Amino acid sequence: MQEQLRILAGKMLADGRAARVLGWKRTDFETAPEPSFFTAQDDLSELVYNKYCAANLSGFMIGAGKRDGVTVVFLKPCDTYSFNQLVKEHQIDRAKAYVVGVSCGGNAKVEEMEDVGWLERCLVCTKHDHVVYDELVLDESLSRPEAQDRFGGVTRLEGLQSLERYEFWQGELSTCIRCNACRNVCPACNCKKCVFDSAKYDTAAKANVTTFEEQLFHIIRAYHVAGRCTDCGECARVCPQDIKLQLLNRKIIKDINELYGEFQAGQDTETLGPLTAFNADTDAEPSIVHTRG
Amino acid sequence: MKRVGVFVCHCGTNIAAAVDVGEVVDKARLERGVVFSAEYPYMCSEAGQTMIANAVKEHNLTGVVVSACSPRMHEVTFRKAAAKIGLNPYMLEMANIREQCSWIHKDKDDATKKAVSLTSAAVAKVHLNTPLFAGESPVTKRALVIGGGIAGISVALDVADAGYDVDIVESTPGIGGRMAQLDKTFPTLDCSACILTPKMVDAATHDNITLHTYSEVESVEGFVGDFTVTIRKKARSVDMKKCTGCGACYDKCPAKKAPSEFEEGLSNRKAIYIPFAQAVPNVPVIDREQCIKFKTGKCGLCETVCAPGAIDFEQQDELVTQKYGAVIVATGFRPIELGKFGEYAPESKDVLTSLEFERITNAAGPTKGALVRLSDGRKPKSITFIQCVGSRDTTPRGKAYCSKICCMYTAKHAMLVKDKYPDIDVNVYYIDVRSPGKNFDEFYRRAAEEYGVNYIKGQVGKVVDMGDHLVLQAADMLDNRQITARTDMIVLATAIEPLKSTKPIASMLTASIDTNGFMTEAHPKLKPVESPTAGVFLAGACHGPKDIPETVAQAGAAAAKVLGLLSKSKLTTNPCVAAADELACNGCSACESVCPYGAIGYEDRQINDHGVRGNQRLAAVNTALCQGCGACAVTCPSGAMDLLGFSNRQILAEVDALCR
Amino acid sequence: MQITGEQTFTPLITAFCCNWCSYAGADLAGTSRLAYPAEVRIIKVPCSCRINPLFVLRAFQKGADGVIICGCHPGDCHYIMGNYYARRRMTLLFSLLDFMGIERGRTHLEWVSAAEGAKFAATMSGFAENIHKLGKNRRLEDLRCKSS
Amino acid sequence: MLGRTDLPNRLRVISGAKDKDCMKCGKCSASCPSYEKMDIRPHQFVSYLQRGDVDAMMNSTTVWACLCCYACIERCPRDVKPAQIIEAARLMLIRRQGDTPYVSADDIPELLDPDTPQQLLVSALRKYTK
Amino acid sequence: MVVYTYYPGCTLKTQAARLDSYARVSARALGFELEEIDQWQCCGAVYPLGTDEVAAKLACVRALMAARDSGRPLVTLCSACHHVMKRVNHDMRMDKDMRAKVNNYLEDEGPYGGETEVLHYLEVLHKHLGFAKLKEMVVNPLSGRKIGAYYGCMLLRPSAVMEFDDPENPTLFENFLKALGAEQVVFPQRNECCGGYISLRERERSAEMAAKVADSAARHGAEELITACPLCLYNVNKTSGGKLPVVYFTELLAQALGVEAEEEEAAHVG
Repeated sequence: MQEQLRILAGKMLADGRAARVLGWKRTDFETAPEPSFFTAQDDLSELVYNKYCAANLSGFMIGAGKRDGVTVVFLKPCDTYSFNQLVKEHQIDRAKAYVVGVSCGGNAKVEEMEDVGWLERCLVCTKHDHVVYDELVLDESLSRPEAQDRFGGVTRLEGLQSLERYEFWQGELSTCIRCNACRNVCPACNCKKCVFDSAKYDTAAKANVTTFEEQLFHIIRAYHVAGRCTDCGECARVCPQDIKLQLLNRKIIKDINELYGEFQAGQDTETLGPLTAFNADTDAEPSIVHTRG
Repeated sequence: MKRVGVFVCHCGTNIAAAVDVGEVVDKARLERGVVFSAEYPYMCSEAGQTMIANAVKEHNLTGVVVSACSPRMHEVTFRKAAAKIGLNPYMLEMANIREQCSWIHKDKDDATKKAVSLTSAAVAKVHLNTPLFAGESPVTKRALVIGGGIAGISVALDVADAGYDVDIVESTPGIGGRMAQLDKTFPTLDCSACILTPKMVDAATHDNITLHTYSEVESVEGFVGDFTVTIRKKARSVDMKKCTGCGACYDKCPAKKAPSEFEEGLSNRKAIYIPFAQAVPNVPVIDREQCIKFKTGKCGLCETVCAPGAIDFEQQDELVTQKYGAVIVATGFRPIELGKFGEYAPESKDVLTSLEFERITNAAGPTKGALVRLSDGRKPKSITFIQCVGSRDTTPRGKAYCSKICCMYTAKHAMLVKDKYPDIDVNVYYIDVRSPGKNFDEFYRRAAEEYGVNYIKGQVGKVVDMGDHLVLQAADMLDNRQITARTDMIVLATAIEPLKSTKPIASMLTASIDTNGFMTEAHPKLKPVESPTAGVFLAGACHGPKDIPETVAQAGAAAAKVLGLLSKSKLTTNPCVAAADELACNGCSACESVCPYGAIGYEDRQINDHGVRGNQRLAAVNTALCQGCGACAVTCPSGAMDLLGFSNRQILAEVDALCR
Repeated sequence: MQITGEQTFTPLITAFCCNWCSYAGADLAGTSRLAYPAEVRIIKVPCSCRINPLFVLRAFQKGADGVIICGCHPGDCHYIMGNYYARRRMTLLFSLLDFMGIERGRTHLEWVSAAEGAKFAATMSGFAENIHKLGKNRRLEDLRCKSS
Repeated sequence: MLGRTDLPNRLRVISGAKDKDCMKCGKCSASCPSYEKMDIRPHQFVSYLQRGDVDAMMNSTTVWACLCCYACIERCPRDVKPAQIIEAARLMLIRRQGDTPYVSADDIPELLDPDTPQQLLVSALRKYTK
Repeated sequence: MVVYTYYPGCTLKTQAARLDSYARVSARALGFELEEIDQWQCCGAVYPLGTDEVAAKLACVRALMAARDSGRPLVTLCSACHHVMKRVNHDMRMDKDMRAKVNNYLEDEGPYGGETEVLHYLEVLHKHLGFAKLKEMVVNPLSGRKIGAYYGCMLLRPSAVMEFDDPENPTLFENFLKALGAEQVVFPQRNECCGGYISLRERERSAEMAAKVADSAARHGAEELITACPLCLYNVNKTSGGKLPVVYFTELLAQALGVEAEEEEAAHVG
């Protein structure tokens, strides 16, 4: 597949259909290829595609759309949802993107440059098909790890006592070092100016001083991407402290699915998100939080 | 740093009895930026207001807090006072220490503590207040009425009589609407045409009214006071200026197979036609789908016989663009399709909708007023009316609402039949008889008591056409028996629904429709004739099922609202509107999708972000449309969108102060 | 009567009320002299849809023990649909807070019309009582913001 | 064991019907081919459930007269599903009685003829027995 | 040749095997094959209406699963089987609770989520083959025969689930007759009940109801009736005493196509 992608990219650059190619570039470590724009055919030998190519390239297309010419981008099935969502939010110029859907057999979890199994997101993956593409490069031989229940983690936590949940989150969030990696990698976190960097709200802070700030940051971040988060799992992947950030996003997704009907952000580019829509007759009252389970 | 003055009111003893006012005054002085604080028995009095004015001048105050009653009571009073002395009215805030403090808390310490806290929150907020200015927008002194039925005609006449220009856009060739199809009207049984026709003529001849018949609204731009509307005048194929209305054309037209819309398809009309004899305007139109000339190129008989030479086969649609200050939607209703109600045998010629029955009983109708079965021309010995066909039906084929007019028109129909033919057996199957209008119940009881109409409680289950008669099966719920009855004609009180064209019109106007497709009012109690979109008003059945008196009353109310709007030389807009920070806006459209008023649009604008220039897709608030709810401000993830007067920072400052 | 330290806890409650229904309902409670605890402090917003989750969290940060939100009844919103947005937003926010181990009883939403002064007072009394039972909010607090 | 007061709710659950939605239009009774054989008519059956009189429902002739032709369900403007209420009452009855109250297996041979389709036998047994 | 997975049902495998044979030979003549499910069990003949009747649906679910695994639609012939299959399938697709309960019972065999498309034989003719095509393949047009189509209850109601045709004004059966060259007679009682299972205990009552159907058809000019339901066939035939012959639709189809019931197939069951 890697070879096919190189050939495809080469042709697109050669005949001028594309100004650049967005893909994964080899680094000194096999387990850590990095997102990169390729503009010269000669550089394409550095283009790799393997199970370490975990980075979701959709977010980079925001910037690519502001440059001249078409950008070829390689997207795994799950990445296409982010891409679509960004198109819906007018962040990506669809006309200036040439989406090449690539097969995915799951991404490896890497710890200290060592392959230690599968990424959590790949174990619960539900996004097997590309929802947007101009061309597909498929490898039928790739097989995915056996699927687990995507909401299993959320459900288990829901089953705990309130105090146990609090303690769980204290345990998780107290390790947060506010490096902002989750925010920087998240395709949905594309605000020009984040509220946490704004002097307007008295929320700007470089480091967490109290436990409240960790909670505030992660609650508000989860909330700001609610209904827009495609559950791409990048935040959890890049967290240097291994905080289970996906649980926050998935909790909201699970609530949305249960309360307002199944919704998958990025499924298309038209449907209104669940927080920008409502159903006057059937929406649950917030008291449902108090009465259920 | 603002220089803030705090004024605490005793409100006689209303506040002073429960709150230690002096303590509030003293504590206020300790708040940041407070350079003056004082108390007064009645702050809202002339003397109290003077006290504020003097203090503002003397202490050079740039912000004022009045701790007194509810702002819903006196905010306007104090803001006017502030404006009088040259302070921007929005630099004044109130702390509600009466309704929400002194009147409910008996413990003086608690109440005082709370009053101090509420006052400090108001001080914290006023520090972040900025002068706000109500904008102004022009008002075009002309109204557009969409729909030429009794609702549209009534509004147009009321507005035109007050001296303003009004245009009526009507999609069919003539005005009059549903009412023109009716024979008699309840509960007085007066002739529909006799009261409607003069109104139609008035509308057509009024100096201030322009009729655009056979026309549709093509596009709408702008907002209250300043709408720009393009109207498509469909090609009539007849020159309205030349036509004398002699009727020679449709007398001679050989294409006579088109089902007549006006007669509900019960009879045919010509390809060139006027909808009915008293049509206004009395100018025919050519139905190009039916016309032999248009279909084959041959014929042209109408052209030959038209002495003034008004026939124009080459005529094209014409687009007219006009500015309006107000728009009134009066698009009306239609009976629902009964295709899915097979149990009532709607395909049978002797099973009629109520509107078809109106035409049968009308002297100008397809049977010339003779009450006969359409299948065999026999006079029926028995007529059965079935109520609630498709109304109050929550299944996908029906309408969940009550169509409201059916009970009364059925009583009318039953009575008219009995009046003319006492020998005909008339039965009405009903679920409930609803007759809450003026003289309505008396009317319905007359049908039963004086005219001997049988009312049977129970919905009909099935109707079967046996050829020379019909059979129905029903249950009399009060008698607890099942009925299998023979009858000769069945009239279905068919549910009514808004016209299909209502939806596109609503979306052009950014007005909303409900789940049933009816136009939504701005407030069910207090703004029943206004749509949520400023400058758009509602009249008649497009807003919900209505009878004629109610329609005319609503039309009058809408006209009053329109006149109130048009009489202004300009509009002041609410200054507490949303505004986007262009440096933070991402152009993601989330705010646009939650705005109930369509007040947010997007534009590509060049911005200068600390020297970096670039074109960006940015939210732009139309302040004339924005009502200031704040839905957009919360949906905006970057906080770019904010609400003036209730900004994020202001509310956070209040929170901080109250939680101290 | 001597009150022990534990019992002197008076909760701090922040109430967000929409201008058209709930704030008017609160005024009516006042006009009708219907008492509710003085710890309830009301902030007026144009519509329940103006309430940013950040406001709720900020109140907790600054020491509120409970946050209650009031709006027009569904279908009665002055801005047509604002309370429907608020309903979804707050449902998800409350659920997320619950998920993070913040006691459920500390957040509440109630629809109160301008005519429901009695309901307003009863709602506030009931909410304050619940907060009183829950005690001081210790799970969401910012120690720096504590007043001495 | 269910108490008496639980019976109406039990019946509601089994039937999956929405008795509260009924507006008493009588269209079910108007459509019913077995109306004359029923002592409690379809529309009344809904009222009985609203009132909670499950015993009367179970002891009615209605449960044996309903043919499950679904005409009432098809035509009901409120989607109440009267036949499902009747069926639920019948199910509760045969479950309580445990045995065939209406036809016993011994009677069957004499009721058959050479043309009797299997379908008749199976459906009758399903209706009359547990 | 197009192959469908086929569920014949009890009646058509025993007492009315001939009618099943007609269906198969006609299918072959029309270019499709009915492949019977291995080891099917009786559908129960009556759809279990109670929301707590889970076990009663298992036989159907197993047949539906077999069809799903075959990757083909499931074709039924008998109206009752079709009714029960279609509704159970609908439950499995739409009713979360019922799906969970049934799948609990199934354990290793499951889960099943209503993936199978359930088609009545007439729907195959209508939707897949097309009545126009059928008309072309008719060898012996039934010209001059005035036939009323008797739908009964099971095919049509509840229409929201059955989605067979307009429940009050159906046309599918009539169009079938038209394709066979017969003169169709529309009569008002065609969607009324024949009495169904009560004919076992209360023969007079079902006779009364069946007579209403037959009279209505006769009054509107029918000289014979067709039906898709073996129980309707039985009830109306019993009553009308041959005055108005009732024919199963596959028999009529075989006649028009000029095919005979296969001996061995008939013998095999007989």
